[in-house]
Amino acid sequence: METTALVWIILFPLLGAVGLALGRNRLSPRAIGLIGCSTVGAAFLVVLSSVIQLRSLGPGEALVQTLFTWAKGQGFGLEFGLLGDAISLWWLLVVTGVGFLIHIYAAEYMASDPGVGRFFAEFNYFVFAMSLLVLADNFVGLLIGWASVGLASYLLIGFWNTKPEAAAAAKKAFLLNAIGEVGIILGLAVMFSEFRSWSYAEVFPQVSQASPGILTAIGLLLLVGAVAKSAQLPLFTWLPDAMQGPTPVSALMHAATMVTAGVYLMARAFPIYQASPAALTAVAWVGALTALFGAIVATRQFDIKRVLAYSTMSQLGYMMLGAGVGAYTQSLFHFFTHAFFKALLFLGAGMVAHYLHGEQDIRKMGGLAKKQPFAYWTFLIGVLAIAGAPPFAGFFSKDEILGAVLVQGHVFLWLIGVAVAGLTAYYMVRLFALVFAGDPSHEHGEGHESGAAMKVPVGLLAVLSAVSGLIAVPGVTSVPGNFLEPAFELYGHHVPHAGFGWPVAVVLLVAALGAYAAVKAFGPGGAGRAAAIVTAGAPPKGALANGLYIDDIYQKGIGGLFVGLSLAVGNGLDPYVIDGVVNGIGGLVKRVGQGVRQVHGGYLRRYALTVFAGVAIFLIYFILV
Amino acid sequence: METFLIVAIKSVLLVVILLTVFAHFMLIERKFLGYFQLRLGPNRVGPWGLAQPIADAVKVIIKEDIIPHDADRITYKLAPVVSLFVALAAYASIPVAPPVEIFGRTIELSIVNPNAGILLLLATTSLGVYGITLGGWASQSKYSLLGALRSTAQMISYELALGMSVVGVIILAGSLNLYDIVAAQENIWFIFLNPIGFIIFFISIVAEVNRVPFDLPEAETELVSGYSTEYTGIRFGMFMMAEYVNMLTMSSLATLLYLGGWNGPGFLPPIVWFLLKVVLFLFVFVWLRASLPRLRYDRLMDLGWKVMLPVAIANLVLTAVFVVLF
Amino acid sequence: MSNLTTVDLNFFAVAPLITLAAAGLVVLVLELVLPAERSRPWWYAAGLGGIALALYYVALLWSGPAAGPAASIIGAGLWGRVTNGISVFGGAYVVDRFTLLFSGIVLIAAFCTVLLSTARRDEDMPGYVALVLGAALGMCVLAGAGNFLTLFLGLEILSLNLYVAVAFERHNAAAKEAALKYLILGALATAAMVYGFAFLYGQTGTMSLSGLARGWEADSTVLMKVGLGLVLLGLAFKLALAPFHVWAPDVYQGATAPITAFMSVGTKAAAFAALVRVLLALMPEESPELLLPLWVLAVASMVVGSLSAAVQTNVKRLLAYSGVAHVGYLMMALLGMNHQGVSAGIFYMAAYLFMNIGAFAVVVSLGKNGREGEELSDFTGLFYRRPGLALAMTLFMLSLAGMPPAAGFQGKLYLVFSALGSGAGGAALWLVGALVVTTGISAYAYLRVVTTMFRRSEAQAELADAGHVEAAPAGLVNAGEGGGTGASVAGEGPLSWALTVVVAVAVIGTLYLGVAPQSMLALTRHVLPLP
Amino acid sequence: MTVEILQGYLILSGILFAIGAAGLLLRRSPLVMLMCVEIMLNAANLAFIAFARYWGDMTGQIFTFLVVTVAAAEVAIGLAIIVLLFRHRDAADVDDVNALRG
Amino acid sequence: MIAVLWIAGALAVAGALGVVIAKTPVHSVISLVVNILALAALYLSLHAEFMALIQVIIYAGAIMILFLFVIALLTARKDPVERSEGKLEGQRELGIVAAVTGAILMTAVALSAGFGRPVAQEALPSGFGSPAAFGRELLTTHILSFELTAFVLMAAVIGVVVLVGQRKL
Repeated sequence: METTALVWIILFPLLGAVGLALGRNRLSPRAIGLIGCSTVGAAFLVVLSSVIQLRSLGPGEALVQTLFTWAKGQGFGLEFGLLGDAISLWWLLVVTGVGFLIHIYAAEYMASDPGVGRFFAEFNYFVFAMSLLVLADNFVGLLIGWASVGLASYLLIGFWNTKPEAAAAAKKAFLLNAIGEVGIILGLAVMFSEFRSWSYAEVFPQVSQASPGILTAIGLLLLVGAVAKSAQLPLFTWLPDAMQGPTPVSALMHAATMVTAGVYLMARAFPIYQASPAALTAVAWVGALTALFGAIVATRQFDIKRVLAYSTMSQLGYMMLGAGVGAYTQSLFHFFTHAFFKALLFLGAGMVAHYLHGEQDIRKMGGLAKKQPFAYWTFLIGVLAIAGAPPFAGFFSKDEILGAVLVQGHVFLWLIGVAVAGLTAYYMVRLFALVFAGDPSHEHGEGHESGAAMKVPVGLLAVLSAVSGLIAVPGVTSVPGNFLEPAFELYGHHVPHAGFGWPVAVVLLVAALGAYAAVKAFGPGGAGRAAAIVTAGAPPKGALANGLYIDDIYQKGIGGLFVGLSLAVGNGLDPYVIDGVVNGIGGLVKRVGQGVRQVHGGYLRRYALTVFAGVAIFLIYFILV
Repeated sequence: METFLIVAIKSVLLVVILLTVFAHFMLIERKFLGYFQLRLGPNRVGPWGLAQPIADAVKVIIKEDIIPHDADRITYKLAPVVSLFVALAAYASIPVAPPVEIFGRTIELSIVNPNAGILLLLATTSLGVYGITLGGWASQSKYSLLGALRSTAQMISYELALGMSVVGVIILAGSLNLYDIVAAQENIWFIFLNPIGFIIFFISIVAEVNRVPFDLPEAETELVSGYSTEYTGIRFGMFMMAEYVNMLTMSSLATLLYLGGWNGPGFLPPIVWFLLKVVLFLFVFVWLRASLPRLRYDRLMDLGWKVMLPVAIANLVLTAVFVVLF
Repeated sequence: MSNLTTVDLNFFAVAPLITLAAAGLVVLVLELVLPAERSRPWWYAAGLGGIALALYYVALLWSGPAAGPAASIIGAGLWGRVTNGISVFGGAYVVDRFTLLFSGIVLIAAFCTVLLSTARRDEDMPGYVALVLGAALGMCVLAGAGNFLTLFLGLEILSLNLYVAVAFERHNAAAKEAALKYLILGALATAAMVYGFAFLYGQTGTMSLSGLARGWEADSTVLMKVGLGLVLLGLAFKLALAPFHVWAPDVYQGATAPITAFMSVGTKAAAFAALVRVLLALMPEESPELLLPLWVLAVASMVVGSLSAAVQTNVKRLLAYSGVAHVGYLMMALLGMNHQGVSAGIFYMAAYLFMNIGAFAVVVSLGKNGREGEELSDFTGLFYRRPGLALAMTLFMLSLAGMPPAAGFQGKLYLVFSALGSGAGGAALWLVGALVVTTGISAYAYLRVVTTMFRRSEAQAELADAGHVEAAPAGLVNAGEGGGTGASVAGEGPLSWALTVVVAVAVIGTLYLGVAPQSMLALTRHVLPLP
Repeated sequence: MTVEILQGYLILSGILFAIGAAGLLLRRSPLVMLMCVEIMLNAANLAFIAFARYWGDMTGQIFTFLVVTVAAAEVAIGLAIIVLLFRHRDAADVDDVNALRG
Repeated sequence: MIAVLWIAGALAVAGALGVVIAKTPVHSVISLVVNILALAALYLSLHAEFMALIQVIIYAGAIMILFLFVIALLTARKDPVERSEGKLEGQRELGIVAAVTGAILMTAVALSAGFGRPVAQEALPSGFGSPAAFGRELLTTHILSFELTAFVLMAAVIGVVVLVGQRKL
């Protein structure tokens, strides 16, 4: 159905971003917060009304809005429009809804920061970009949104731009995401050469006629993008570093919404994946391994936000796993609940850090239960939700995914999923115990309690984390299923479902074991707790605590490889070897660039030789052809 | 083969004649200068000094040949040869009279007669600068170098005006061939049709051959005789020869282009008419030398670029319009 | 006289060229006749007026007879509407919409260049203006060349003028060095290209582009191939395609920014136009392998350009390398030699015109104390000194990086479209792949400039710190927005109106092409007789 | 003109071109480099004139004329630039002129 | 024709080699003049009468004199540049290899070329290569090119005045 409302979901945040960027120096922090929140709130209202409108339509119908013709020439044409179907509106509910809550939280959290105007401009810009990504009715629009959220992420991670670590983290995020974008663009290139279009409505119906090889290629290339954006193996290293940004940024982008864009892409392009078993399997395995990896690494982290970052990675792995077995509804449902409880956890962590004047090392915390009762209770709900304790939200969504995995016959993947569930309970309880239980071990003196603007969103999120799972109790309610599945059935895909059964009990049992182990070790008087507190403040040791050194491998190993290559190519590179390896892929690009630079040594005769050699090679080629 | 033989004979003859004429022209010049200055000129060697050229030649040949220590030896030796060779070669394309019949053969009184005679002449004379520049540079002396640079600049500058004025003649005659040009003047000489062109042409050739008032390159009082300062003996003599041969060439060319060549009333044979006109030009050269002071160098360049060249171009345009209209 | 009638002397068709030449002479004469201290505005006025008039004639030729009083003044009835193209002067010059489009691009670039140069204080600026006009003339000639003679002369007119323009700041060692390198290497390329013409002529006996194709019918076509190869690389040199780009970074850095801007846009546009014409004339029907080297050059340019740009600290040099990469992208337009590609190429050139001129305008405007603001450090904290300029620069950088909503993004999009639609299969995918990868790499280079502008310089940071000592949330060190205090660091006066105009034009152009590309695309449709 | 003779001219022209290129690569005096460029242009001219003779077509010669004109202009500008370079150092060695690089 | 090709060709090559080998720029100039005159002879043998003369007048008479002038102006003594070792390692070797490769390639092209028309020749048009024919061609068919050379020269004039003049136009 043609509508004119959808565009406002994009326009409201955009107007906010532009207005705030222009007025950031003139407006008071209060006004800035108000504007920033109200635009997102307005967008949320439009989303809500659109959802209601969509529900009134028949199955398979969607809201569409044609905006303009973008490119038109011989052999190609691109109408740019918006598509408000179940998948995108589902996503937008979270983006604008949770986004709205986090905006409110940020209005207080950032109020004293001199850059608050810039912050909200960028924050609004992010919502705009994410909405664009989700609402576009073609892959190019999606890509534009994709790149724009990348830019927003870059800006916000590096928000405190005088901190070198923040700048480095921002750069790393940008570059790793650039790899992902390369994958997507290549995928789109292949797609265009096969289907002559990038519009969803034109590509998907043609999928059945395309060759599986092409589809696999497209699927794998898109997966590269998803892997980078959703911090899956092996392109995850930016996500833990991204926690250098302000906490609301971590909560909104690097937990609740932006990082799930990869899952969105999988869900959006599901006809392609369903037609290519190989690509689908790849998605499932990437997801499962990432879930396992993230969970294992999270057990040894001491920075509160890094624990949550790895946990996010792990949970995103679940979603990818779900998508990889075709259980899109469950995957999207998990995205839904995860947004609530992970945002909750991050905001809670932010309250704790706020209280402790920026301390983020959990070994220096402890005993906060009494000092911050509000944070304590809400965080507890978050922990229970993510750990999968019934009847909290995570229990239902996670079990639905695992159930679907088993139904599809992937026993091994299921076992991994179960193990991850146990580990999740373990590290979350460990975190909770170290932060809130026991005696106050920190020497920060009296902190300051958060205000209402921070507490209200956190409270709301806690409530949502607690109850949102109830909308999809197997056999009782099935809101996500009813809402989403027509969109998937449109192209003939039937989402597998599993009811309650023995597998759920297994999962619960494993999770309980994990939680128990954590309580035992890190509860008041636990051995692990004591050992941890002794090392407080020291940099983490060991392979797990350092993310299996994968980041280092990237920086030193691949960087080193290129140093070797450059040495072979040019001979002026010794200083660079001695200087050592600089920084990640940025350094890599730089180093290769320096190597190429040797060609431009400023010697005219060398230039002439280069040109002449080019001429000679040209001549030989043209003589031989 | 026969053609080759004829050309060879003509070449030898030409060289001999030119060198003889050169020698005696020098004598005459000195005599005339003497009379202009109310003195006698050379009169000791032979009757009226007529054997003076021979004495000079002997002197020049037996004089010590000095090569400066720092000089670039090869170039130093090459320069006067180039000068003389070019000067002699330039005359190759100049006809002195209409073709004559000898032994039943029509023989042209020029060594070569290409269609583009004037162009060949200009091409050859344009090489004359090399001798001067190379000689000045190779001597590794500042007087030589300055003289050579001045000379080069001067010759290049005036070559432009010269070329432009010649184009006027070419337009009038409709041919680049010197015989055709002379033939075109049977009724009226181009000096009357194109007087401005002639004036430019004449001034230019005076400058081209580095004669007073444009003898800046040699300027004894300023540059100790310029590019040839370090040269002695036969090498110096070659430069001198080249200069005087060039004067002959230019006078002949002026005759051919503007004074109707060998055209003249029938009571004298064509070649005599031609020689008379050439001698007239040579006399003017001497006359100028006796009467005019030297120009300042910057004035000379100004004259070349700011007066001669624009006037030459204007003259060219006028001539072209004239030809098109009438 | 009667012979002349055998050649089509259509002077109206070359009115833009005549106008440029006349304007150049007028500028030079004005310098002679006006008193020195008062003539300065007039030089510029004459130069700008000439270019504007030439642009007007281009538009007139495009749209056909105009109506109204203005038309009767310039005798519009004599003007034919150039839809299918006419060749004049015995086929030496082709005036079709393709020529007119590229002339337009070149003239706009020249206009902006002269405007940018008004800030200069040398006394012999008339020479400078005349050089720009001359180079523009050469570029327009090149764009419409119908035979080798015109092509060669166009190329040389533009090159010679630019050699001098590069060396114009004659007391600047860098300028002299740049000019020497440009001249020697340019002459080398010219010699090779002339040789290529000789071979093509040897095989076909004609110099006219339209007659060349017959050479392929001979038994042995080695001369054709080698000739084509040499001509291609001569143009590749002017386009600065790797590895024939070696001169570009040094020359771009050494020349003054306005000239660099003109060179990078104008030369490339003209050489690209010539390349299209040569390929159109010479493309053998069924031998795509002859063009393989071109794709290799394109990929090499993308890689070398973007990698080298990433490590530059001199913005002019960075833009030079970026130009190398962009020419690599531009080559994608030629994959299929069809309407779509040519249209995408022209669009890309137009986009490049605005974003590149804009970027150089910012470099010019940051100049002080006789040197240009070309070092990355000159951009530090620009946002807090001149927010408008910084935002404009951000737009240009994003556009060069190919990000929406700027023109560069649309340009790349159409190039990808045309490459994928060319039917060139593997080559297309390789080129698209290289485009994507190198776009990612070069984005790093451009964003470095952007982040530098948004980072405070130390002086600014101190001021900001003094004003804000309160603890930041989460205790993080921070020096975010300084409210009003940071702005006081700005020490420069307002931009001159000329620079403002150029930056504004560039911003508008970049945004317009990015947001509403349709109008430009419509202009570029079917400008050449192509499949 | 037979094809063999034409080929002779072409080979001669090719050799001259290569010698010019060699000079450009080997010599460090900008003056000599400029001369080497002239050799290359002349080599191309020879090929053109040979082809013009072969085809009996004047266009090749016209092109040569243009090349000579352009070469003259190029030399004038080149020498001006070299004079500028020399003004600040005794000898201009192109290997020393490498402030612009990277 | 063959004799001219061999003799003038040998002279031309010798001249060109001399330019490259000579230690002093002036000697290079002299060698180049030899090369140019030899080329003029070759042009004559190819019935390019006008071009041969133009070659001498413009190249030998103007361009090379200009070179000589500048050399005399700049390096009164022998050019010191070529006495020192170059800074570029391997440039000499690579340069020679490149040039030899180039020569071989060009020869290969010439030998393997098939020309566009059969060997059987028709006679040359009368006046081929003469100034008259040249002028007619240049001022009719190629009038645009002729006009455009004006701008080439104008660029040179402006250039020289701007670069080395008195900074006044």
